[in-house]
Amino acid sequence: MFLTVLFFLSATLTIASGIMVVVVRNLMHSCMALLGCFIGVAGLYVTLGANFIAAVQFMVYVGGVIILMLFAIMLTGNKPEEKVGSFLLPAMGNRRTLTWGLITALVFFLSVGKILLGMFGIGLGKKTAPTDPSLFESTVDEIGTLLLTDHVLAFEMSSVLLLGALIGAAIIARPETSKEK
Amino acid sequence: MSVYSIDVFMPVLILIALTVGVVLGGHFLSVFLAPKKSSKFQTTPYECGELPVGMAWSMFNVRFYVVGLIFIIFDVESVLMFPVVSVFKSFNDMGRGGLALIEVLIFMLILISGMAYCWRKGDLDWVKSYKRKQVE
Amino acid sequence: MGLAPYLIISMILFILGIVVMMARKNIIAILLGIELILNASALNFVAYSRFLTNNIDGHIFSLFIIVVAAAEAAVGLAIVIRFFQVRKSIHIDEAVWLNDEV
Amino acid sequence: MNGGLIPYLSGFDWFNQTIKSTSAFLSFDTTSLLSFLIYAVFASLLVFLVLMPIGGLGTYAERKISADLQARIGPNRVGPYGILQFLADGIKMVLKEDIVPVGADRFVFYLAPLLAMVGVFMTVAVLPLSSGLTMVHLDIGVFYLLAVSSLVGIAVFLGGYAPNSKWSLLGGMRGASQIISYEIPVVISVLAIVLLSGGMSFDVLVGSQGGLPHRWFLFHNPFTFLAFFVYFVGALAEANRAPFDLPEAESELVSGYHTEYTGMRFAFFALAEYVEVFVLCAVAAALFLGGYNVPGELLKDHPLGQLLQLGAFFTKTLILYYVVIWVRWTLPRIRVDQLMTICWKYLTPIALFNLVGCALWMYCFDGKSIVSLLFESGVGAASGGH
Repeated sequence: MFLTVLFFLSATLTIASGIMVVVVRNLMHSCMALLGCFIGVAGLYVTLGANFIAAVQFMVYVGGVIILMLFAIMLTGNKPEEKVGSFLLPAMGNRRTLTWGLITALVFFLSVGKILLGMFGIGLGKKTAPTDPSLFESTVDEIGTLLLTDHVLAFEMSSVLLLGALIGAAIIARPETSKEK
Repeated sequence: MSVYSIDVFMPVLILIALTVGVVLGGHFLSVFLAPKKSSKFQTTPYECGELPVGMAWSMFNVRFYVVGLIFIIFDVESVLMFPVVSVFKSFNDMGRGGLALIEVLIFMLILISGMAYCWRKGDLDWVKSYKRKQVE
Repeated sequence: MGLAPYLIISMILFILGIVVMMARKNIIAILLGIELILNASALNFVAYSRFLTNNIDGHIFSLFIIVVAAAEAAVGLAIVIRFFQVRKSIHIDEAVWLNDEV
Repeated sequence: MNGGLIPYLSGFDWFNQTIKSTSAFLSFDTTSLLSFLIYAVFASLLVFLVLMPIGGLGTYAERKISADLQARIGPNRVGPYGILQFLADGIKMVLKEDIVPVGADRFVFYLAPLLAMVGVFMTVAVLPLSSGLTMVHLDIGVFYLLAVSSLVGIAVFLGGYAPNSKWSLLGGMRGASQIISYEIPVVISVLAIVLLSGGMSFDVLVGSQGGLPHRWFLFHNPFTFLAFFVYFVGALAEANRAPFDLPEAESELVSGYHTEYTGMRFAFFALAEYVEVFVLCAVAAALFLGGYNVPGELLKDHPLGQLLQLGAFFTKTLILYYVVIWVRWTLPRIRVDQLMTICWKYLTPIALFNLVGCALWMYCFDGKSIVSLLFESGVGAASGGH
């Protein structure tokens, strides 16, 4: 029961704020809609029994969205994007980009929809979901164990990736030093 | 591994609803009780009695951004450490503590070397940008 | 809840991300679109892990997706700052230096 | 996820009887429904009878203690010793006009106090008041708490951004960079404790300590001793308390991010801030000072034991709360560059060092505390001497 309620709340939040991200013109409001979307996805993770991933999602993206907002307001001065043409959705850029966006979306929608329909055809009856859908197993310890055993390479490599990202971001963002020698 | 019911997340939802209720209730009260006689000067943003010039939303110094970027990386690193660290004890109890220790140390070493790099290059300094020429 | 609702939500998110990426002209907005897409895929992994398998490798996968998304955001935003310092704008159409015709 | 309110109650016969009889009466399993009702009642009690008075009394305590420290009297008119001052303040807040500045981003302006309140109040779901009266012991307990409370950072930034005022924006920018920066040492200090206790649930974290100081994590080893201070300084900064109150520095930024907020909205920001201080103190008490453990585990299985545990918890937390206020009225505010230097060049390296140290300690000494090691070596020396 609670599972269903949580699922519908999260799904509504996710999709509604996802649409807001697309539709809203003000970049700050877009960022806030993105935050809502991420919180909704965190709720969906909870309904999937992945509460650790949900908390990670919350923690990383709340921080990330603060940074995005900082950039959004500072680099754009919060001017809405210039309006081109007269479209229903004001944030949609110009006619060409809107067309391409819609075509891509349509192609993707059709192909994925086809796959999904195929999955309904073969039936998802083979799923191994537990008998009581509102019972979950705690996953934190298992994630930790897997990170230290099976996925240890990925774990260590991710730290190398983050090192690269840290150094790269620091170098790129650093203001150029005056060439005094 | 312990099994739990999804019901354990009920309090979270209840607290959100309750807080939203409290905030809306407070507003509701103040709508009824508070005076409404706003004037033009009352609603200008506070700027020590002067009329504000221009919008407040404008550029800031770049150091705010660099701190932000470093924060994102460190946030993710510490988040990745959580599950590993919380099984460290059980690994130790199983006699595989050495393995876990080495893996955690390698991970932290890479993290610390990134931090040392930023420190050495002055990205963690706050006032250094006085000495730097802003690029046109 | 079966698998299908999650897949549909994830698909919708993915499409919204693509539309944001294709249609908007602001580099930061494009980054928002990329985040949406990465989130959609992470959601898929967790959903499959819950309904189609008995292990939780999917959780690990989405953990790493979140890590990669954060790294990508950091580097992307650094590029945005640099771009802004040079061009005084974050409009994607300004990024045409490699184009002969300009 | 063992422990928490519902598992605790299901240890009593009357609770199980109620579930059985209502299930029979309504002809479906009412466990969920009943737990919903119990959680709802408990959450309301917690919010209205604990958090709000604590927020209100926090302002009173702040003024009274500052008056003490400065040899003044402080509020003494409303009620005995002025203790009802916070009610008077609350009523005044309700009666104040609600001003939205022109040119403000209205939607964000309305949303920011709400986010601050939600971010803080969501944390009490896992706050370990006592072994039975905690709402729920999530298996990601302390991580959940840290994740949720990072919403306050967004609220501060949005509160600074929304009114389109320069003072506010300066405060909001400072607040955002301060809160996110200090999250790193706080999280890493918490990691050290998670490593030693082997779980993120408050159940495990508190349960692996004892009632007497020698079994607290504070005195577990030298690294945790340092980690406590790193955590505490970081927590002060996260809650924007002096000496780290740069986002709301009165003398330079008027009032920082809530300059333009009036009436109820301002009250919500203030309430969120005081409750956040309480929550952070509670986490410090739970992680480092033994939490709700009562010395000697008195009355452990008796319902009255819960009251003792509540007493232990609130004593430790309120002492830390007092220290926070004391620090505010003792130390001068630091500069922004000092703030960042303290965070990135002192606290974060120390916290990382602590984490490595705790991992090594865990590996070398099997996670035994320094007291028990000394005791063992003492016993060993004594027996070796004979």
